[in-house]
This record gives sequence, structure tokens and C-alpha cells, in this order.
Amino acid sequence: MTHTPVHPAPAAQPDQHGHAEEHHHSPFLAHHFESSEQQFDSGKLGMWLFLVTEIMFFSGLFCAYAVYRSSHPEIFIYAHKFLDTNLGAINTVVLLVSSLTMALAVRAAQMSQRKALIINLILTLICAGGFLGIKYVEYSHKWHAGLLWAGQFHPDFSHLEGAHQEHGEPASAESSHGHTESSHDTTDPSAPRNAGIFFSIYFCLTGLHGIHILAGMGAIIWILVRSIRGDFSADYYGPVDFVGLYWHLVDLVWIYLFPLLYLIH
Amino acid sequence: MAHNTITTSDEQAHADGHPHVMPLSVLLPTFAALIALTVITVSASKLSIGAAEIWVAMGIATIKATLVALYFMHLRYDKPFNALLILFSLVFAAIFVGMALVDSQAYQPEISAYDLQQPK
Amino acid sequence: MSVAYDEPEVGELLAPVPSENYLNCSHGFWSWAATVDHKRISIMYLVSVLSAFLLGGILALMIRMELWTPGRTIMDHDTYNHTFTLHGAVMTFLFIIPSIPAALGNFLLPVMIGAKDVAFPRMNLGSYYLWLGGALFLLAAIVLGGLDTGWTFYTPYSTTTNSSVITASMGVFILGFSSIFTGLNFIVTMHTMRPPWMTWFKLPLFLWAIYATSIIQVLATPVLGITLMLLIAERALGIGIFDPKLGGDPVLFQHFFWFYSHPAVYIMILPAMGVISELIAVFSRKPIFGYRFIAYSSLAIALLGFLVWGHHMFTSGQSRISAIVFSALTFTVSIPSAIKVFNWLATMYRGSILLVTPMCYALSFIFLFTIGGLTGLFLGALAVDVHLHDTYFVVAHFHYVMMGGTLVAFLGGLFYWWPKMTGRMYSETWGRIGCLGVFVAFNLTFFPQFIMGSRGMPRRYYNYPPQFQFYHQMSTVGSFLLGLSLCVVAGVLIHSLLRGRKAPANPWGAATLEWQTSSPPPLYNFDTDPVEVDPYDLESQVFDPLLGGYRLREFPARNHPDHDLASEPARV
Amino acid sequence: MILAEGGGSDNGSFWFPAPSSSNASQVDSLFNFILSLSAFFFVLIVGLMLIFVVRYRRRPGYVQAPASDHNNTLEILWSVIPGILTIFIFFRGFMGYLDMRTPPSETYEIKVNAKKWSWAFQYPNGYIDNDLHIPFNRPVKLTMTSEDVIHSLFIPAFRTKMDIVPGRYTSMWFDATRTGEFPLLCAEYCGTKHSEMLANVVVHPSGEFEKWLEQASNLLATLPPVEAGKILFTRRGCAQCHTIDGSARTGPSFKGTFGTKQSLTDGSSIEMDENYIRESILEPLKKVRAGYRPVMPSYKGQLKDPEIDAIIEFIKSLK
Ligand code: HEA
Ligand code: HEA
Ligand code: HEC
Ligand code: CUA
Ligand SMILES: [Cu+2]
Repeated sequence: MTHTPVHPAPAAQPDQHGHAEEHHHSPFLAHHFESSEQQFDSGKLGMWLFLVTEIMFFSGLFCAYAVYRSSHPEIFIYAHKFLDTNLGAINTVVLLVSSLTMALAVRAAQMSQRKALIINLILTLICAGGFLGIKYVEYSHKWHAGLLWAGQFHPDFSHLEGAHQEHGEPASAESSHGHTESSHDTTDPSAPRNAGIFFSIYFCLTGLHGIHILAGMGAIIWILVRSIRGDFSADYYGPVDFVGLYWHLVDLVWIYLFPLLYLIH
Repeated sequence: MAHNTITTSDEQAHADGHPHVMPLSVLLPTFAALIALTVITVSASKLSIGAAEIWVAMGIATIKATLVALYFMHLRYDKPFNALLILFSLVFAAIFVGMALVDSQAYQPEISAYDLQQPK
Repeated sequence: MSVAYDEPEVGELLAPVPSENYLNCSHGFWSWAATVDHKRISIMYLVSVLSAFLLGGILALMIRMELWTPGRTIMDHDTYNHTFTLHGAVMTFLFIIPSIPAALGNFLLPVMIGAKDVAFPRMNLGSYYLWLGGALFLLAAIVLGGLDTGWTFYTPYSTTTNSSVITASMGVFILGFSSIFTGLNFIVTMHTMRPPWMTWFKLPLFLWAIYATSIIQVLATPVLGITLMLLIAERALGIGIFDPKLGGDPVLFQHFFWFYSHPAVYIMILPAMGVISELIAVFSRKPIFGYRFIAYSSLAIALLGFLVWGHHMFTSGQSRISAIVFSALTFTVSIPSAIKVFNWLATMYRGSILLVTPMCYALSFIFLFTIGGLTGLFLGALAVDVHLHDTYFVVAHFHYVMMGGTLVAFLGGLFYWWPKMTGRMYSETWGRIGCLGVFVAFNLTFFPQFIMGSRGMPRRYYNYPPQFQFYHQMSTVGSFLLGLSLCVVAGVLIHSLLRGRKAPANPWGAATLEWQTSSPPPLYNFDTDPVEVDPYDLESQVFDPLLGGYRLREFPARNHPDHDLASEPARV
Repeated sequence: MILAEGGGSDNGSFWFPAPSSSNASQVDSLFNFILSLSAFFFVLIVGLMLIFVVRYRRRPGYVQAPASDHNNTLEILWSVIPGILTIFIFFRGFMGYLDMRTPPSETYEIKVNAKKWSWAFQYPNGYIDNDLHIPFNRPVKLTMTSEDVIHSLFIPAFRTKMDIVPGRYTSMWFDATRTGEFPLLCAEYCGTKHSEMLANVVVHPSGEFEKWLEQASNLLATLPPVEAGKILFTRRGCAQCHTIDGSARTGPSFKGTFGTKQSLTDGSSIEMDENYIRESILEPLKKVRAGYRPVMPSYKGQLKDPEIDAIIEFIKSLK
């Protein structure tokens, strides 16, 4: 067994007390890292691990979806009619565009193109906002039609004009108040038992996804501020990359949500 | 896997300290493919293909997801360990969803027998 | 104490120690509250989880007191139900899950790999504050109507009871994220912060265990998070996914819950096994036997642990086919556990065994964990579990593994690394007395529970048929003795803080890196470059009377960390 | 298999109450097998540990002999042997489980309705009792559901247990091999009185079960209403919450309250007459007595009209 004293790498590191100022690296190198590269790799691995936790987090909702879809297909077939495929598809495209601009933003950061970086981040933000706007339209439509989660599921189309009138029987808006114990007590006689479960799952999935969009927007704004400040360059672009990864994951989730919720027959 | 500043023999992207920059010639076609697949999946859903439908839709979604992961997320050019992580999480998510699904399907008759007894 | 044969007493420090270390390098409240130093964070965790343990223990004593007689002894039905729920929730979520990883692991991981800190020091501090926030929520739940669902939160009881389920779930949700961030941080640290010479197979086994634990934390805990979110939504809005009144399925909730909570029991035990691997090797003065098998068995336990959650649901209405599959998979986890136990024994074979306090805990661990693990086999066997499920047999099983296993290992680890963390030695005699007391009282408390369980005493019972009173009283007497012994243990440690002799850098002759720096370590862990070591090459360490501890054989004392500043006049 | 009649009070062995169903001995023997296996490994492990501690204790003059730090043969040995043993344990557990979960084709069927915190066992003729009466040596199948939360039916002497889940049916079966009375407990935590959700299993000797059922279901025909009402009052769980001696429990006492005015939670008051009692039994939450929580379960569909009449007569009689 040999016990050669080994120098922490990189070998020419005079500083043993590790005060950040004594490093002659990028100003963004934290004191406990030996090099920007180590820092970047750590951040990247950390981000991927975080994405792993996100996947597991969403898997619970996908599990609920799978269980109810296979045990009660009739609920899904009935209820998906109330979702607007066109809006869903538009939102899919919006998110895909935002993913592209995010990828372009990362690329710009890697090539030290500050202006392109800023523009792409702003475009991404606009798409994110658009996505939420469309989501808002969809939510408020369901809210007014009483198409809510199981405990509040009282479909009532009487005061609604437009796209979906033909789906539900015109309702006798008699029990639209209050909260009844069982969800099949609705004003839509064609609704299968417990049809509200679909909307529970719908709101959980899209709601959680929406929260992720909001969080992502926060992160993008933070990156945007820093890019305007001029923090990022080919030498230091980790945060842009990491936020990008997160954003793509949010997009990935939607790629599955769209067919699962909107495209059922 | 020991990865430190004196970099391992990783033939991967960062060995030379320069980032792997995605060329536009990859990003834009990826994007185009994603849009095309979206159009396909919407139109496929309009055909009535019955039970296979969900598998078609999921298949297309998976192709899209893979494209995003490989090119937008650089997974193809990244350390293989990161890809492994994602695969791992998918496997465990699948175990979770799969076992819970199989079980709930198997005891479903006991629930429907009860439901039948209840007034509609 | 009587280690001495031809050596002066360990810890009899003849040479002065370096005077600046992570504890005294800065002062004041904010130097702690806002620190990003992993060592200080680990001390804050240590104090916090031990307070949680004290709280959980007091609740446990209330449980035991109430069960002294059938019917009312000191409290009514509902109070009892709140008490055992909070006991379970505090012990699992506040104490045992963060205990070894966040308190000991946090301190040791960077030092053991010769790094200055974990990869994300601020996230580390953040996860401590998440713990604190989660703890506050749980305490708030106690004040705002308590919690009476059992630590398992089964629906539909948890959606209908009028105790504060939402507050408590929020608390546990936050604690979950604390645990995720700790795990994530550790994985990244181990991947990117090791010095180049330290390959995976040169890691101390404690780190393998922590690594395996972190994998579980990252993969399983998010599912707990979503489960609790759905539970909150179920209660607040009535989403009906778990509520049969709205068409939901309560058994599905159990799948969700146990998908996390079974792997969580391995979050509890794996770090404990890691600690034991260190202790057995060091105090047998032998390289650990079967290094690779122990290392791989940690991973195997972590991964197989994901496949067995249904064994908590054998009588729940789960389908037969799943019950059978889960039972079969359950047994696979016992193999890697068996591998570990046998390798520890083989390490002791022809060792040079030193019965100091940490080793006493390690031996207690082997004794108690073997009982706890073997009784898991009864529970894994389908036909037998149908009888034993939800009886005191299960209660005894999990106290043997959680308390007899994890807590005992935690105490062993605490005594082992105490000199490193605090720079103080403790009274060996009283340390051993405390250990013996814990060991005896523990068995008195929990062994009778196996018998009454198998005779048909259900758990979570406020009231019980009089034929069980004898066993319950034994258990209650035991629990108070246990509390007393733990007070002795706490007394030893507090006495050491106040009066303990200064600790040498390496009092035990261990070869892992944390012992190659001074006790307590300096702010950035090493004053001189960490030396390349084989973690289990104990031969490399020799006793140096001048230091009152051990040092590297081929490494003259004047280069030793303790000696480095010794030539200068000590500024104490 | 030995069938014993009349041994229900047997104290059983150290680990178990006396086995009293056809599946019990199977569980016991597997338990004992795992127990001896565990004892063997425990003694082996702790024994070796102690021997090592004594023999290899660090002490003056003790010289450590060299020893290897790995041995693949050993590793394989101590993985494979426990592996084989666990396969064996699994297999026996699995066979036993199939037996206890697969009822024979001919069973006597009883419906079980569990609620906080009482049991209702309904016999094929519609009669409901809150103890479980079963014939000796005849397979009985329970089809169970719950009205509120999850409960679990546990009969230690039969070594069997099954959760009762709201919103679905679960079932279990057993074949009693001893006559006598055995405790039946709720094993899934269900709230305040989880530990008092108890009942008896009464195994009637051959031939006597039918007689019991006949008599029990004809309470109203064979007894005067007041006495039938009294029996119903205890059997159907009213006595869990209501006393007849004037002391309040979960619910009000009925001593001398008939005909009096009582105030309700909504501020109004009502006379305690036949109609109000009937309504309280069928729709207890409609009018709730001031000072009490609205926790009384509805007995709609579970008590027949004549039975309710009998209970009313009984309450009337409580002066
Ligand atoms: C630290 C925590 C911990 C650990 C490590 C374990 C370990 C094991 N547990 Fe335990 N368990 C709990 C904590 C833990 N458990 C808790 C908290 C509960 C109850 C939760 C609740 O309901 O509130 C529970 C409940 C529980 C149940 C459900 C009981 C019920 O509710 O009906 C089951 C069933 O299979 C089970 C099995 C096992 C098995 C097979 C192991 C195995 O991993 C054990 C492996 C170890 C050994 C086998 C011993 C060492 C090996 C040898 C000595 C060699 C010889 C071996 C052989 C011959 C095989 N446990
Ligand atoms: C880590 C986990 C853990 C630990 C350590 C303990 C410790 C103890 N537990 Fe508990 N227990 C659980 C986890 C744990 N428990 C869980 C998960 C449940 C299930 C809950 C449910 O059903 O929902 C449970 C349930 C449970 C029950 C069953 C209740 C029921 O079903 O009705 C009982 C009954 O006896 C019990 C008793 C005890 C006792 C006497 C101790 C004693 O060992 C405690 C002794 C400790 C002290 C007395 C504190 C003394 C501390 C100090 C003096 C300070 C220490 C400082 C230093 C050492 C430095 N516990
Ligand atoms: C779980 C407990 C519980 C059980 C079991 C129960 N009750 Fe009650 N009962 C109550 C409570 C609490 C009240 C008071 C609140 C209310 O009026 O609903 C009550 C009220 C009543 C009243 C109205 C009394 C008054 O003074 O206003 C009657 C009559 C009654 N119960 C009869 C019965 C009968 C008959 C049974 C059995 C068949 C029964 N109860 C079973 C809890 C119970
Ligand atoms: Cu019913 Cu416990
Ligand atoms: Cu488990």
C-alpha cells in the first residue's frame, strides 16, 4: 500500500484555505470547486437528478390516469368531448416553439451572443405566457360549465353559448348550487357515473403542469436579468443550460398530456 | 466514472472544456419534425382505430419526447450517465404505474359488483 | 477505561492541537444560521433531529403509560390516537429519515472524499431550513387540532377525520423535499468532487451506503410528495381519486403511499448499515471482509426495495396475484441483508476486537437487527402475515429494525465520530453503561410485543383485553428504563462537551480520510493535502503516544495534521 | 386434522391462541418453521459474534493472526443458502395463502357490514346480529363492505384477517374446528373507538346453529316487544352509544326521556315521541340533539319496521 501525498487537482493550486478570491478563475466559480468545469458538471448532474424527481413526481398522476382510464373508459370517452382539441393542439405548438427558442437561447449563450440570448429568452417567455393565456380560456370555460373535479362536478350548460352546447343536454339548472355527495347527481343525464373523476385528473395534471410553467417563467426571468447584466458567455453559461433542461422537461410532460387528455376516442 | 478536474478519458463533449454547440441544422429540423408529429397525432386521432389508438398516440408522443431529449436537451452529446438517469427514472415510474395498474385491474370486479348494488 | 495494554490512553494528547477549526473560526448567531459549511449544517441537523427524537420519545412514553392498564390510564381515546400518530410521524419524518444521512453523512461525506464541501452548499443549507419548516408545520398540526390518522394517512379515514391533516401533510411534503435535496446533493458530490485517485472502490462503505440511500431519496420521495398533494386536494376540494364516495379507490392510495414508504425503510437502514461497516472494520482492526459484496449489496437493497411495497397490503383488498408477486419479491431483499451480516462477522474473525462504546453499539446492532430482519421473514410469508398484519408483532418488528437497527447504529456512529465532530473524548465507562442500558431496556420493551402480537393484540389499540396486560406492563417498564438509559447516553455526551478531554486527530486508528485531518477539522476540512489512503488498510495506522492517537505509519509525526501547527505556540 | 368440540377457552401455546380453524394449523406450522430457522440463524450469528469477541479481544500479548479479506466461495454460500430457504418459505406462505383465500365451492354465506364502530352480520334469511354466529365444521364465507372508512375483520383464533373497504366488496372464508366463543377484532385503524370495535365469534356445535338462527330471527314472534326491543338494543349496537341508566355516552341516555321535550342543535326543540325515535333511527342526522355530535349512523335498511317498533316500545319502557 502506498501513501503518496496527492495534490488536489489541478496540481498548481497553491491555496489550501480555499478562499474564493484567491482563485484566478471565472468570478462565478464557487469556493469549494476546483474548476469551472467541475462546477458545470456538478450543476448539470444536479439538474438531471432534479428532472428525475420531476418525472417521479408526475408519475403519480400518470398512475391515477392509467388506473381510471382502464377501469372506467366510459368516463374518459364521455368527458374528453368537453376539451377543445384545437386549443390543446395550439398549446402544444406554442410549447414546442418555446422549446426551440429555449434551445436557441442556450446556443446563443454558448456562443457568447448576448443579444440573441436575450431575444430568445424573451420569445420563450412570450410563448409561456401565451400557453397560460390559452389555459386560462380553457379553465374559465370549464368553470362556467360546472365541469370541475369530482366533488364539484355539476355540468350545467344552460347559460353557455358556443362550441360545446351540442355535447351536453341542455340542462335544467336546478341543482347548480351546493355540493352534493355523489357526483353522478348532475344535470347532464348522459354523464356516466363518477364522470367528475376525469376532471379531477385533468385539473391535477394540467394544474401541476401549469405551476411548473409558472416556476419556469420565474427561472427564465432570472436568467434574462442575468443575461442583460452580461453574466453569460462561452465560459460560463451553466444556468442557461440548466433552466433550458427544466423547460424542455415541462414541454416533454405536455407532449404526453396532450394526447392523453385531448385525443381520446 | 471518477470525474474531476483532471478529466477522465471521457470522449464526451466537455473533455476539451468547450461546450457542444447545437448547430441550427439540427435544431430546426428537430423542431419541424416535432410540429409534423403533432399534426400527425391529431389527425390520427380523428381516424377511428379503436383500442390501438392510445398506443399510436403514446408511440408518437414517445418519438417526440425522444427528439426533445436527444437534441433540445443535448442528451445525445451529453455524458451517458445522464441518459442512464432518465432511463432509470422511467423504469421506476413504469414499475410504479404498472404494478398499481395491474393490481387495480385485478380487483376491479369487487368494485363493480358493489357499484351494481348501488342506486344509480 | 481499559483499552490500554502497552499504549497510553487514547486521547491523552501530549502535543497541542491546531487552534482554529470550523467551530471557532467565526462566531455569532448568523455565522451559524447562514453558514454554508457542511459541518456546521450537520451540527444544526444533529441538534434538531435529536430534539425531534426527544419529542418522539416523550410521545412514546405517553403511549406506554396509557397502555399500563386496559381502558383509560392517563388519557382518552382520541388523545391516544393523536399520540401514536404523532409519535410515528415525528420519529419517521423528523427523526429517522434525516438522522444518519443529514447529520452524520453531511459532516462526513466531503471530509471522507477530501473535498471542501458538498457540491451545492447553499442547497444544503436550504434543505436544513426545509426540514425546519416541515417540522414547524408538523408542530403546528399538533397545536391546531392534532393528527389522528396514523403515520400512514390511509384514506378515507384521513379525508374524513376532523384533525388537521392538511397542515400535517404540508409538513411532511416539505420534509420530503428536504430529503430529496440532501440526496441529490450527495449524489452529485460523490460523482464530481472526489479526487482523481479515489475510485468508486476506494470509497469507504459508509459512502456507498449513503449513495444507495440517496438514490432512493431521489427516486421515491417525489411520489410521497404527489401522494400528499393528492391527499390535500382530496380533503380540500374532493377530487375523488381516493375517496370511494366520489368514485375513488382507497386501495390505490395505499399503493401510492407504500411505493414511497417501503423504500423509505431502506432510507432508514442503509446508512445504519454503512455506519456498522465502518465500526466493525475499525474496531476489529482488519480490512472489511468482502468489500465489494457489501458495496453492491447496498445498491441491491436500494433497487430491490422498490419492488416490494405491496407486502404492506397483503390483507388490504389487493388482488391475490399482486400479493403473491410482492411476497416473492420481498424475500429477495433479505439476501443482500444476509450478505452484509455475514461479512461483518467474517470481518471480526481473527480480528483484534476493541470493545469501546461505538463497537458495543455495533454489536448491539447485529443482535437487534438480526431479530428485526428475521421477523421480517414472518411478515413476508403470505399466510403468516395474514395473521400477523396490524398486530403488535409488526410493531415489534419495525422497532427492532428502526430503533434497534437505525437508532443504535446512529448512536454508535455518533460516539465514533464524536471526537471528530466536537474535538472531545467522552467517558468510555459511562458510554458503555449507556449502551448496555439501551440494549437491555430495548429488548424488555419490544420483545414482549412479538408475543402479544402473535397472540392477537392489534396495534393502534387504546383499549385491550386484559390477558395482554402482563406483556404491556413489561413493555412499559422497559420503555421507561429505555428512556433512562437514553438520558445516561445524553448525559455522557453533554459531559464530554463540557468536560471532555481534547481528542486527537485519529483516536481509533481508522484509515478513512476524515481521520487524517485534525479534530475538529478546519473550515475547509484539510490544512494539508489529503493523503491517498485505502480506507480499510488499518495496518497503515500506528499509535503515536505523542499524539495520543494514531497516525500514518510512513508519515512522520511532524507532517501530521495535529503536529502541523504544534510547533507554533498554541493560541487557545 | 383433529376436530375438537367445546374447547374454545383453551389458552393455546406460547405464541398463539389455540388454533380453531382449518387453516390455522397451517399458519402455525409455517410460523414455527420460520421461527426455528430464525432461531438457528440468530444463534449462529450472535453465537459467532460472541465467540469472536471473546477470542479475538484486543488484550496484552494477543497477536492478530493474518486473515483474508474476501472469499467468493463463502459469499456465494451465504447468499445461496438463505436464498433457497427464503424460496421455501415463500412457497409455503403462498400455498397457505391460496388455501385461506380460496373458499370451497359449498359455503354458508354471511354478509358483513362494518361501520364505525360496530359490526353487523347478516344471515341468509335477512336476520342481522352484531355477533358472528357460525356452524361448527362447515365452511363459512363472509362478503364484506364498509359504510365509512376501512376496517379489518380479524379473528386471531382462526389466524385470519381481511380488510373491509368502503366502495367495494372483500371476502374471506374459514371453517371452524372448535366450538365456543372467540374474540373478533377490528384490525385496521378506524378512529376513536377502533379498539372497541369488537364482537364475538360463536361457533355452535353441529346442528345447533340452525336452531339458534331460527330463534334469533324470530325474536319478535317469540318475545314480547319490550324484551325483543331490549335484545335488539344491545345486539344492534345501540348500547355502544346509548345507556339506559341516565349517563350520557356518545349519544344521549334514554332513561326516562320518552315524552320529554329535547332541544336540538338548530335551536328548536322536539318531543321525544314514536315518530322522532323512528326518524332518529332512520335519518339520525336530520335532527341532532343539542350537545351531541352528529355521529350516529343510519339504520335505514338494516332494521325492519317491526324491529324499530320493538325498540320504540323498549325505549318507552325505560322509566
Ligand atoms: C428500518 C426499517 C425496516 C427494515 C430494514 C425492514 C426490513 C424488512 N421488513 Fe419491515 N417494516 C418496517 C421497517 C423496516 N422493515 C416498518 C416501519 C413497517 C411497518 C409500517 C407500518 O405499517 O406502520 C414494516 C412492516 C413490514 C411488513 C408488513 C407487515 C404488515 O403490516 O403486515 C413486512 C412484510 O413483508 C416487512 C418485511 C420486512 C423484510 C422482509 C425486511 C428485510 O429487509 C429484512 C432483511 C434482514 C434479514 C433477513 C436479517 C439478516 C439476515 C440473516 C440473519 C441471515 C439469515 C437470513 C435468511 C435465512 C433469509 N416489514
Ligand atoms: C425511529 C422510529 C421509532 C422509534 C425510535 C420509536 C421508539 C419508541 N416507540 Fe414507536 N413507533 C414508530 C417509530 C418509532 N418508535 C412508528 C412509525 C410507529 C407507528 C405509528 C402508527 O401506528 O401510526 C410506532 C408505534 C409505537 C407503538 C404502537 C402504538 C400503537 O400501535 O398503539 C408503541 C407502543 O408501545 C411504540 C413505543 C415506542 C417506544 C416505547 C419507543 C422508545 O424506544 C422511545 C425511547 C426514547 C425516549 C424515551 C427519548 C429519550 C431521549 C432523550 C433522553 C434524548 C436523547 C438524546 C441523545 C441520545 C443524545 N411505538
Ligand atoms: C355511534 C354511536 C351511536 C350508535 C351506534 C347509535 N346511536 Fe343513537 N344517537 C347517537 C348520538 C351521538 C345521538 C345524538 C345526536 C343525534 O340526535 O343525532 C343519537 C340520538 C339518538 C336518538 C334521539 C335521542 C334524543 O334524545 O334526541 C335516538 C332515538 C337514537 N339515537 C336511537 C338509537 C338506536 C335505536 C340505535 C341502535 C339501533 C342507536 N341510536 C345507535 C349515537 C349513536
Ligand atoms: Cu374498525 Cu378499526
Ligand atoms: Cu416494507
